[in-house]
Amino acid sequence: MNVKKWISVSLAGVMLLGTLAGCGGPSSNATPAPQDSTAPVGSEAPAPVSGGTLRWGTDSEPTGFDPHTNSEEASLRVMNQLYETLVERNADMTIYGQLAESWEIPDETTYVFKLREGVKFHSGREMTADDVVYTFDRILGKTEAGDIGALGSKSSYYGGVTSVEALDTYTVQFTLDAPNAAFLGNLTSNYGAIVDKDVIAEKGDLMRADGGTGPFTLGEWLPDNYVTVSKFADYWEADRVSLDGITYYLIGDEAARLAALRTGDIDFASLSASNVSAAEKEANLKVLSYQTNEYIAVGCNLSTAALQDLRVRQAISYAMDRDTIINVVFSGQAAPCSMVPPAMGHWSLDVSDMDLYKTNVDKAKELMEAAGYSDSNRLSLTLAAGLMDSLRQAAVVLQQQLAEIYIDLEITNLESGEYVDIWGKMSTPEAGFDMMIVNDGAGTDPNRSISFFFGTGSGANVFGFSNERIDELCTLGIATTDEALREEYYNEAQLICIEDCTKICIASPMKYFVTSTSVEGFSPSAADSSNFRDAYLAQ
Amino acid sequence: MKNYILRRILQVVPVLIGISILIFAVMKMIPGDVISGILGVEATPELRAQLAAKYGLDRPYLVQYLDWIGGVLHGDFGESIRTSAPILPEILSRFKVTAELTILAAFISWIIAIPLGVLAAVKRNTLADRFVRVFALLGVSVPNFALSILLILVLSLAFSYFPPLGYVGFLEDPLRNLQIMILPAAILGVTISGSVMRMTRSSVLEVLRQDFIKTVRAKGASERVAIFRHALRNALIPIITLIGMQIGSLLGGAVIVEQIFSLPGLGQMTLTGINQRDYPVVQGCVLFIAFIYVLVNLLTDLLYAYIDPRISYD
Amino acid sequence: MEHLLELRNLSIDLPRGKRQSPVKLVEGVDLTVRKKQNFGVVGESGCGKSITCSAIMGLLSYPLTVGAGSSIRFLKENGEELEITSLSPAELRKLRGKDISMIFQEPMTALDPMYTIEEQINETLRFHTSLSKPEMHEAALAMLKKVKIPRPEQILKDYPHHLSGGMLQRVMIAIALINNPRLLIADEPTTALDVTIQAQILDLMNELRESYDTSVIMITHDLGVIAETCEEVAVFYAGQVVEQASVEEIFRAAAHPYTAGLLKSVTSLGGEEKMLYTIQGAVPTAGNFGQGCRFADRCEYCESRCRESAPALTEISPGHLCRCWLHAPGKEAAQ
Amino acid sequence: MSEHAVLLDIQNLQTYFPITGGVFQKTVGHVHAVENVSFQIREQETFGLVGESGCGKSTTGRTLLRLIEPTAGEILFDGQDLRALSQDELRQKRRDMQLIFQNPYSSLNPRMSVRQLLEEPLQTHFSLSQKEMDEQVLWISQAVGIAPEQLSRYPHQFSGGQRQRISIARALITKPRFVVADEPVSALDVSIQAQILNLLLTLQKELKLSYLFISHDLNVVRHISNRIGVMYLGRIMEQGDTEAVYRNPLHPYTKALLSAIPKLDPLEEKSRIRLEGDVPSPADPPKGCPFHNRCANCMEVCRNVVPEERELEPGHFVSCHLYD
Amino acid sequence: MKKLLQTLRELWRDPMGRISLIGILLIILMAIFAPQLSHFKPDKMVGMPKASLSAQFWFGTDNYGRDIFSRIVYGARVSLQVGLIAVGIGATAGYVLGLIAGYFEGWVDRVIMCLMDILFAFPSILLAILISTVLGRGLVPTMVAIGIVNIPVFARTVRASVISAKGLEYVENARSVGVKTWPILIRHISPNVVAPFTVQATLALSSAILTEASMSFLGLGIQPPASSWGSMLNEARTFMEQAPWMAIFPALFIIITILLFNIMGDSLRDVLDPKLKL
Repeated sequence: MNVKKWISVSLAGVMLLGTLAGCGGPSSNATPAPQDSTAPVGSEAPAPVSGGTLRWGTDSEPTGFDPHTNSEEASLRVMNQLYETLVERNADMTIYGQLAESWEIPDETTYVFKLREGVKFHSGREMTADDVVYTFDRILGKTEAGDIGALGSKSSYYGGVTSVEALDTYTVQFTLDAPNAAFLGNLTSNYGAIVDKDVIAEKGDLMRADGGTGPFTLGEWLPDNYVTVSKFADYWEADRVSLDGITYYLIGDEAARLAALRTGDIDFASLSASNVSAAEKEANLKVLSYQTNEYIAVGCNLSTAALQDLRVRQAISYAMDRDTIINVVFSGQAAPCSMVPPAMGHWSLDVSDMDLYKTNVDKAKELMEAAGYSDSNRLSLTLAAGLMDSLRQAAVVLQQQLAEIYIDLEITNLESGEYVDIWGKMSTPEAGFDMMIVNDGAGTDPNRSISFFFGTGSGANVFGFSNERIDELCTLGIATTDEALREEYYNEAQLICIEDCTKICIASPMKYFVTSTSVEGFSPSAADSSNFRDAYLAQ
Repeated sequence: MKNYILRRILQVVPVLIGISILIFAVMKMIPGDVISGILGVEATPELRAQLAAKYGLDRPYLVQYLDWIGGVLHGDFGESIRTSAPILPEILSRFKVTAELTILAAFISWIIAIPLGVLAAVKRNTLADRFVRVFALLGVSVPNFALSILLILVLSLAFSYFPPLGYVGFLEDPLRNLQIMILPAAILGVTISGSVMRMTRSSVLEVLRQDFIKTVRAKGASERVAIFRHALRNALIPIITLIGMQIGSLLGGAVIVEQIFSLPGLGQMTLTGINQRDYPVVQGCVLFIAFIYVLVNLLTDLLYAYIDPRISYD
Repeated sequence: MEHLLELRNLSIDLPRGKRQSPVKLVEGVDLTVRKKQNFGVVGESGCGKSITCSAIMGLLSYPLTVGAGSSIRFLKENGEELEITSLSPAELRKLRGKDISMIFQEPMTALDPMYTIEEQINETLRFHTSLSKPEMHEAALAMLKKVKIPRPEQILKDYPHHLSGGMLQRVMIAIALINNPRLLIADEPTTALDVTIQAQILDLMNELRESYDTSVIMITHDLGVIAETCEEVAVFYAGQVVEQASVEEIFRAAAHPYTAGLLKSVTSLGGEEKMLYTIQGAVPTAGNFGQGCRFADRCEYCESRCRESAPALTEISPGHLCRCWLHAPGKEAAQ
Repeated sequence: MSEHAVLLDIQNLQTYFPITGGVFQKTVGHVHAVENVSFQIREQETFGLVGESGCGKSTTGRTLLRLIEPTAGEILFDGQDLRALSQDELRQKRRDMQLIFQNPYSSLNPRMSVRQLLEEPLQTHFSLSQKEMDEQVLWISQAVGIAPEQLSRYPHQFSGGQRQRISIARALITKPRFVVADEPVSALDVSIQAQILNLLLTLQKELKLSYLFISHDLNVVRHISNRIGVMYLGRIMEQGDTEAVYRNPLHPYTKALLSAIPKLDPLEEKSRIRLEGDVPSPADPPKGCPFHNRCANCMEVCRNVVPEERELEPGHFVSCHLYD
Repeated sequence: MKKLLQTLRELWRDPMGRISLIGILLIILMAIFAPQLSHFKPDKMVGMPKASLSAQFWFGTDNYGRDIFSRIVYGARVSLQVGLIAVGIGATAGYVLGLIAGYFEGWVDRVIMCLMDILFAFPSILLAILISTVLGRGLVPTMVAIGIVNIPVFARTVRASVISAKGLEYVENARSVGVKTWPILIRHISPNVVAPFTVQATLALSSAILTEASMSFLGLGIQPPASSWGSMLNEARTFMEQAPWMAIFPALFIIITILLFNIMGDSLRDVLDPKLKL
């Protein structure tokens, strides 16, 4: 009788729950069903095989694909496949021509680019100089769409561009109002992606449309579930691309992503440091990591009286034990850094033996007592933590460490709706918070990492930091293209910012991609973390 | 019957209006706004004003509300501020996912709950009764997100199984669709089945005490006929009322399960809308969910008349 | 065995948890019902008359059970003798609604509100006959005509809540008699009806007696109904039969003090005397009956013997049984 | 017939219950529960109201006490029209007029002890010291036959008969002048019925009460009432001295009702007037005399003209066209 | 008071009731004596992160190295506090609204019930999220949010029992004796309301703890360093593989507490509403 059947089913269900609760952790012993393709480990990479779709498990949902307005990582991973820029960076941060075959810099304020011929947009039309002109008109808000509110595009990236003209069908000339050493580097940003004006004319904007020249074209987008991109047949370097396409599956929960990797339902996903150690044990998975050019830092709201006192800010830096934070938050896989993280090579200052980077609780206490605080008169501060788990975990560790030096920290985890609003006001009392722990991208050029975050009045200088020497150094740094001279300026700037402790940089984490062993030909780096032109699936 | 439906709809109108006012007011009270979400760093005052004007957020609240409601009545829920995509089509396409999930879950909960409920009532105060009641309570007590994470982990480790990715509609590929939906629907169904089981048990017990059951037995009917042909049919009424009530908890549960199994449903859309302070999207979704809730309640009432001859709607 | 039904030493137990022994709600009941006889069972509420008759059909509701040593023998039409207490549920089911059927007190709640009258009549036929649908329709129609229901075609399609109390009781009688049972148990059939409707139902039952050779057990607390419909009467008090005789004998020469008392308080209703005759005190509750006669502390003629030991049901004159020391053999009947 | 003064004078009492329908729940019809009923009750007299279920006798009883608001008509209590009283005045007036309920199992609050049940009316109407209240409680409980040690017990610990005694004590503790007894003994066994009826009679003498005794049991009504009214479908068909009506019933319905009572003598020949059909629904009462569709000697006039009340013998009224 | 003792005694007799009573008592004691029970301060980093169960750390440590057992013990305080106060808000508001709607009927009843329908039409999780987003996150807003979500359920239960109580004969008896409206409400009607109300309260407690856990799961509930079982479970999500005990113990305690309240609700229903006991 069917009632009996149902009792057995529900009994099994209860048993399942019970056994799991009892056995205390399934991680080590269960060996997954063997993967059919046993890729030879350690032998030289098998010959590239064309075909197959890469299945990527992503952690968050893109909001749209307009390269000039969207900049969060979820959208970037897809846009990097659709769009290309005039020039691009190699892994060692040196610049090579992508859509531009070659370029000259006749004088400090003019750049002339010789475009590659025969490069086609996804609409099939050939890319010409006019398209480059239209692209920069759109970025600078000169098209009828007006100012499209691009995030950080105008003022810091291309503010200095006075004119963009097409000399002939395949040459474009840019003239700047003042010499800007970072201009060439800025062109590699996704904000510099060359777009197809016909698509914009037809669709109004590129949020859900594809006007690029990249190796893959935008396929289907089912919001909150998956996005597909497929190989662009007449891409100008089509022979280099062997993947048929990439499908981005949204799997919000990290444990679920790891599970999907293990069962082979996805080939590619990024995991946090703690889960990477579990992934390494799996025979059918391998881990690719690279030092990112991002860093986590804690900023002080200079409108808070207590934090205007340099001694308090330095005390905070001394009290901070970066090693514990790195162990707890990044499982030891991160490097202490200044506002120019190590990933930027020679520009980055070595902070390992700097006084302010060594934990010295007694000195911190002395400074706090000098500033008038003691056990009876403790300083209570409010701290806002950004969206990422790493920031929230770091905040908890920091709270613990600052408690030693008479500081009581009250933490609030912001969610995406409020974060940007409060972040923008962090130099004013309206923000409602004295400190904020943030995760910032230092960009690919030192000018970006210093002036954009520390230049008086510049876009990301939200904590109210202002120093004429820094402003002076920034203008000098941008004005000359002599690498050695720029390095000197930027090193001095770094020392001043570290000394000031308004924004105390903590560490720059590693980024992990866990892939199936069958994924070959993909080597991520800070400069280019989602280039799948050479990737392929070995059978 | 026509009068009854008309009266019920008249009763429903104030509720829907009330909901639209409430959700509109709530969205206005939420701190942080969508403009700074879009502009981010570049949020200079005149840029902010320009965008506010573009989305009509600078008009007085009453005008905004009437404009929105006017649109809704003509089937135009406006456009999402973040993705500027029209809202109603997206709500409808996503509703198909949530509807399928909740209907499947409700169906699973009934298949589990009603037979067990009847079993518990018939074999009252025996071991079976006690077991069923504990199982019902267990079902209700396990948070559905804990159960979901647990099952995903256990299935992947022990059986190296992961629910297929990439949602496909039931019509396009029924088998794959069911494979995707069965786990989340089962989890949602189990956590809901507890209350249905309890209701079935008490209403069957109630009916078994009625006089006509004794008459049926006096006519020579077997226990099976007395229970399934007579008792269960009469016990269906209170169970149907539970369907109306259940829809609320089903939709609530769906919000969570959709997030874990990343199903493109209405709950997920509402949650992202709230996070991104995308007012029209949240207002549209909540109003639509409320409309569904009210519709289901009306349908359950009409189901009464169909099942219980005593109720005749004048 | 030439009687239709013989109850010997029937007792009904109410279990009281594991440790205590069960309470005997009904004890030592002996009754015999002959073929085509109208047998009356009278007694006040809680005296066990109703559960005794439910036991006949094996319909005792949870948690009551038939006590050990009880015997209910029934004579089927084909002469076969059955011991009902030892029948399996399947055999019992064949009996119910075919050889023995029952009608109840509350007609308004006795029928399933979800099914039409026709469906509920057909159900009885389906259990016991293999008639086809049209044949069942004919049988149902004929039966409704027999119980004098106006517009039977329409009534068949109606639901129970469309009908009045009187109509519903007629339908119940139709259902009970449709398989022309040997025995019809009527449990207070007219108590819930108005007096004019009660009169109609009682007349109907008397008329039907001619056309069906069915014995009827009429259970009621109303002595007037007994006088109108029964030939022989058994009087129940506190779970025991205290007197059994022909209806004339009971009304003319009631032997047991309780029966006499009942009759006096009812007849005095019509009398001139303002103050009615009343039986003092109240019925003892099950479980604390004591070993003596259960009517002892309410009886005018109570003697010490009555409190010490319980009198047996003895025949004080042909066909007249009484359970009272006053009428034990060797003692003339007390007036 | 002792010439006591008229305590209660009811003139053309009407109680309609609205039936709602349609989309806006507006009233589409009325249930004519009580249709211009008139009668008087004298001091220390019992007026019996008898009729089958659904005839409106209970509604009449409750409407007198304004527990149900009447639609029309006058209720003169000691010359004062109760309908003119405000809610508060009416509440105080309840001290003089009480109601005894039919079902002893549901008319007493299970969570209150007998003492509390008896003290509630006193606390509501009088401000007595605890000692005075105890005296009153003791007096009334003795009067109805409840032992003092039973006062602290709860209703579910009593038998049906004893509970009805508590109900009566609760109604009489404020020494009312008029009591409506709505089927007080219908739920009891015969032997217990007799005890309660005797109690009501003794209390009537002691406290000089007048009763409105409502019942469907013609024998009980005959025994206890001085005058009776026979109701059918909201109207009084016949009223008069009890013995006059029982010995010489005038209205065909009364005749049929009396002949339907099962006789206690098995040998007596049963000549019975057969009443066919069912009571019509009070939602749309038939035109003319409400009994015409079941009346053996129904005439044309009965079908469309409502008979008025005529006094055929002193104090004996009947509403029937036979006596036009 | 006497009624309370009597109910507890009857609850004790029912085996399921006894289990729930003992269980809930234990959890309440655990919450009260949290400081004495726990070896370490809940948010102090005392051991190696993600250390498994050991003599020193009965339930192991979390990813910060904090002792999970102490956090569970302190978490009991937060979870119970949220449950009790949220249900308190919902119950009192619901009781008053239900009583008024039930007794006075007419347009008052229609207006109140219309408001309740509005709140009912929102799935509870969404309503809680919306309210806590408006009020900001943290302990108090979460309690208020769950409280508001519970109001309609109580209002409906109370209203239904008041309307059914008004129909009882002994209430009409009280009116016929001339008792005023207020004593009728107190003495005759509210005792009938208390039974279903108490059952509803225990069931609401279990659903409140469940809702708080779900809200924390969506990142909206309690803010660090305070932690309820729900937020502990949420934090443990990413470490399911390396430190499953971080998730198992909070999940177990949530399930057990809700189960106990549900069992108590069930047996309370049988004790207070004898009709169903059969």
